[in-house]
Amino acid sequence: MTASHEIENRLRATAEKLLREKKVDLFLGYEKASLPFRTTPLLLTAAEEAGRLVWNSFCTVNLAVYLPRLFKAPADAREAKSATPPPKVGIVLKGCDARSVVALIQERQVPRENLVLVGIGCPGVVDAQKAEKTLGEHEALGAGEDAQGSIRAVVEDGTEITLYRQEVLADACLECRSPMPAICDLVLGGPVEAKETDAARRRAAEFESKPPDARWARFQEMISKCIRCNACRQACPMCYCKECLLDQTRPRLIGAGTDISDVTIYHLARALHTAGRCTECGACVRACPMGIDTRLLTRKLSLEAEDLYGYRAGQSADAIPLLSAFAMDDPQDFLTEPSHLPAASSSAQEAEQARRAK
Amino acid sequence: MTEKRISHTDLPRLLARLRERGPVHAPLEDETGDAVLTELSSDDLISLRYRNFRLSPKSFLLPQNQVLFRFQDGKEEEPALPDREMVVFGVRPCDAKAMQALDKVFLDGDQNDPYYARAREKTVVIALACTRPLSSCFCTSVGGGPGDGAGADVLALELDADLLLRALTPGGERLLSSVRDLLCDAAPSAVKEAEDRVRAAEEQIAPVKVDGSAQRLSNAYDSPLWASVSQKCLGCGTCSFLCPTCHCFDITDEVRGGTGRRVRTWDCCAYPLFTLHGSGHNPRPTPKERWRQRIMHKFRYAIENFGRPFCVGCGRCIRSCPVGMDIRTVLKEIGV
Amino acid sequence: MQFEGIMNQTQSVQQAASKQAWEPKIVAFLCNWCSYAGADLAGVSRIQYPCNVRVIRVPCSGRINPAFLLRALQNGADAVLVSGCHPGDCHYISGNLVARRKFALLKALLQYVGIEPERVQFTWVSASEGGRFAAIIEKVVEQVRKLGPNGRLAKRL
Amino acid sequence: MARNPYLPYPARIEEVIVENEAGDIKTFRLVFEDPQSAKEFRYVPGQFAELSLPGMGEAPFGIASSPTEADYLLFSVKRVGLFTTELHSVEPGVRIGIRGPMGRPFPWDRMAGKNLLIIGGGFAFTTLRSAIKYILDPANRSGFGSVLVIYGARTPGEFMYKKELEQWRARDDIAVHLTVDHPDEGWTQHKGVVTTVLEGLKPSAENSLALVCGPPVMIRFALQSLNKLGFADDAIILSLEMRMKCGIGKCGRCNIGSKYVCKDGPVFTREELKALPSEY
Repeated sequence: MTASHEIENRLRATAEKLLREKKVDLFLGYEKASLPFRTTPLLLTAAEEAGRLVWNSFCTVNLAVYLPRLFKAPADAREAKSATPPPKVGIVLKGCDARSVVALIQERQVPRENLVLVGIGCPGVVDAQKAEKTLGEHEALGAGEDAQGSIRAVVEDGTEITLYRQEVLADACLECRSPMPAICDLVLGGPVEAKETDAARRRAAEFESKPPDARWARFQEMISKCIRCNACRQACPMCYCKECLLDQTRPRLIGAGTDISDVTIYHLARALHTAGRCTECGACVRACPMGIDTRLLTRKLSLEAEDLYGYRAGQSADAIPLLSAFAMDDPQDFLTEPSHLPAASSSAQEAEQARRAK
Repeated sequence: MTEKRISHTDLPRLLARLRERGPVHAPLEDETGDAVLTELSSDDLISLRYRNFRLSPKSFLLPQNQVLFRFQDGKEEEPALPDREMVVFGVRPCDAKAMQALDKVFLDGDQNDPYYARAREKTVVIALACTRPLSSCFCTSVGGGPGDGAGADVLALELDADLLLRALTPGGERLLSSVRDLLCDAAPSAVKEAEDRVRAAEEQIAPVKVDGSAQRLSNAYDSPLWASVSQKCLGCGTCSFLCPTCHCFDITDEVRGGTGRRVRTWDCCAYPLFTLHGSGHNPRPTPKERWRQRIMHKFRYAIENFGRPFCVGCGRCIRSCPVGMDIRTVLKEIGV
Repeated sequence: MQFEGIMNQTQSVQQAASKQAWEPKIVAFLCNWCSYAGADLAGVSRIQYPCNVRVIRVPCSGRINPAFLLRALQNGADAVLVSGCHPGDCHYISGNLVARRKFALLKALLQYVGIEPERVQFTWVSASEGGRFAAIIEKVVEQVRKLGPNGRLAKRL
Repeated sequence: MARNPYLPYPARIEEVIVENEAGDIKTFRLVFEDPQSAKEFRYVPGQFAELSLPGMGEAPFGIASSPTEADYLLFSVKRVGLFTTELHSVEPGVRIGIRGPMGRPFPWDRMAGKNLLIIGGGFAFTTLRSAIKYILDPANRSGFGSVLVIYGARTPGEFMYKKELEQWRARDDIAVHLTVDHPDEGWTQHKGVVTTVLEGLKPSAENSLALVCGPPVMIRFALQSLNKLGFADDAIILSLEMRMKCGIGKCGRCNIGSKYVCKDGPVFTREELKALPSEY
């Protein structure tokens, strides 16, 4: 693993060069945020400001979320007339972020030829909420990481507290199987290997081992905290719909408030809409101001996609998206079959069944 | 004004007594260790270790979902409004201050809002002064402070072994006198110590320049900076929904067959649908205009209308922004 | 407009609900070309089956957005049934095959969070299978009757 | 205790009149179910109200009738969105909720004794009808100077209130000029945009106020012409359209600058609008 400050230096030099040589109009990276354990996205256009870029374990935002809006097709002819040509964009990508870019390319939301993808092997990012919880009653006033990757926090009285990395990494990172970007134009730093590969499966199995009533109770308890702020949706690179099904008013699909039934449908429908598209970056979880583990649902769907169809989102830009494709022999043992033979069987029906038997 | 004193060990008795009058909401830790204002039942142990709650207590006055009335066989039926007094214990001064701001909107208009008015009338707010502000706090720059009780009925100040209680409104006086057998007078030295603690807290809070924001923002309306500061905004409503002063709402009908309800629900100016006309026209079509509206509303329009910013410096929007945006930085960049 | 039509129909199912003894309400989304014709055949052949099903005709099972089914359940349906053409018979070549993946995932997810799997059911019924349609409805109604009313996803207004 | 401002007055749709050839503008004549409501609902031309159908929500509409028409309310509604589509589908006899009256009306105290120039375009003529009806009432007419109305529409079939326009044209205490973009056979009046008519007629700005309601493009050009004719910004009165919910200045939706269109408007002078952000 290459130390993060070394990668940071290379990142700044790379961005500076790309901007200076006009290979890109815009470079998407991270800069220091005002609070510890966080960074904030930086949309860089001036080469001389490349020094603002940072790379560390707090670079949590999945920057791919900004791509669809940069390449949004004009809404109408009038807009098309005044539209500027699509920009060339450089972007920093972790393994999961790169999968999002792949999925966006698959879904024709971003043109590959306009992108310069700067990949970084990712050793996982810190979940700020977890880190803050770990400090208990203290508040960090500053945070950083040492060469071993441990997270150091400076609290009110100036004491430095070391946080065990595994304890503060985002859940999605603990479950990550592909920390290396699957697609990129250049890689900064050395390769990173995934530690555990079945963590997600174990977590899903653990939940699944509970009886249905307990699962339902847990699910309801968790989402009862939801305030419908839409942060999970807005932070997701795959939620780029011009008008979200859950927002539409003609007709209104679900109520606007936090009635538990509406919240339930919100989360189920949102998860289903990311099925086969979710690249498991965990942006939704980290965006949630209420600490809801939205990946409870998306994790399961990703596993189903893999088990049923051998499909993992964001693996190949040439692949047909999971739900746009099919195979004749896709499993269908979930279908309802009659428990007895049809009561009145006509000759046409027999012929039909005979045809089917062949 | 005299301060009353009660020991931390007697606090449960006081809360139990208050529960005889009506529901009492106080900070309880949930399974994740977060303090949440929860309705107390007999044996709950309250926690005073929190700095503030994730959600602002505005929902006691302006619930996220409020049934305005019900439809029954084509006729409207008004819901029964609460008639029992409720106590909310442990509200931080910033959030109490925010209630005072909300009063300006819902009580000082030409038409009072009957739902808000009743909730406000029936809610006794006991604020708890801060001794350990967070680095994202900036209440002192927007007219508040860690020991400011404005908006609350009673202010509680923490000492090692005791809690000092100061009634700020007639409602607060009534509340304290209903439990006066549990209280004793606080010694002047105790009051001084509590005030020193608040002062120490005040000194920890870094100032943000907000004075004169209305004037400066009126000059900055056409600034190109709005486009750049709004660039990374995702357009979620986290900041608004957590904000103790944000109060915009939507009204929708939920009906099945002939019965249902008209509900008002929180809404947010960051959403494109907020201003979208039926015709398709949108007066605030991009994040640039919507961000500007948010800042302008809080730091200019509110000052012009109500003489105060609609921001109490609680810092929730800073802590919870999914992309780490900081309203203090934005104000600075825009030249406030 | 199609969508609005579906929603209005779903709501009229609601209105039809009475407050008497509970009877399962099943909303069936049937594809226009096979299953709807199959249901029609069951009717003209005078095959008896329980009257707990309300049919919504859709152009193709591929038209079904999982959100329609959630919406029906939220509005008080005790179960939903989607039926399309048998694989290979789709009027649009592969609408039912694409849909099959969505349905598998929806069913798995609902089961995962603790919804009874019988609340959402999928099947294929061809235009000539009136008997099969009736038998499926019988089975679904019987299962849902055993489960009782849909208490989990229904919204209480 | 004051009435709950969120609770609509129950009313019934007595009559539905299709106003235009395209059929997408209808006028609804409403009568309160309870005479007490009619007494409480006291309005002045220029104000609006929220109409609601149970389950379909609410939407704001300018009141097209005049308080001088005592027994009913008129609302002219163009079919554009969810609520208006639903409203267009209802038949007379249906129960409808009305909340209001809301907003600041036309400045009647300032209009007293003045010559009035009324410029309208297309569907936005509703509250102008209310104003004209009010002015022409025998009890009120002498309180105003001359009244000049210029009303433009795309085609002759698109004018609203056609019968009344004819009646007004026959009177000598009001001048009504109609103009269309696309005349049909038999059209004898003006052709072209309202500004052409306006600049041709050259009404004096002296002791005059202009009421302007119409689509944004028309307003933009009308304002230029009025400028040329010497109308001061505070002599030009406009009415804004904005998305609204509560109608009483709480919900924040119609907020423009430090104003709320629902309670500080919808009627503004041009001078007042110039001081606001152009977010409308």
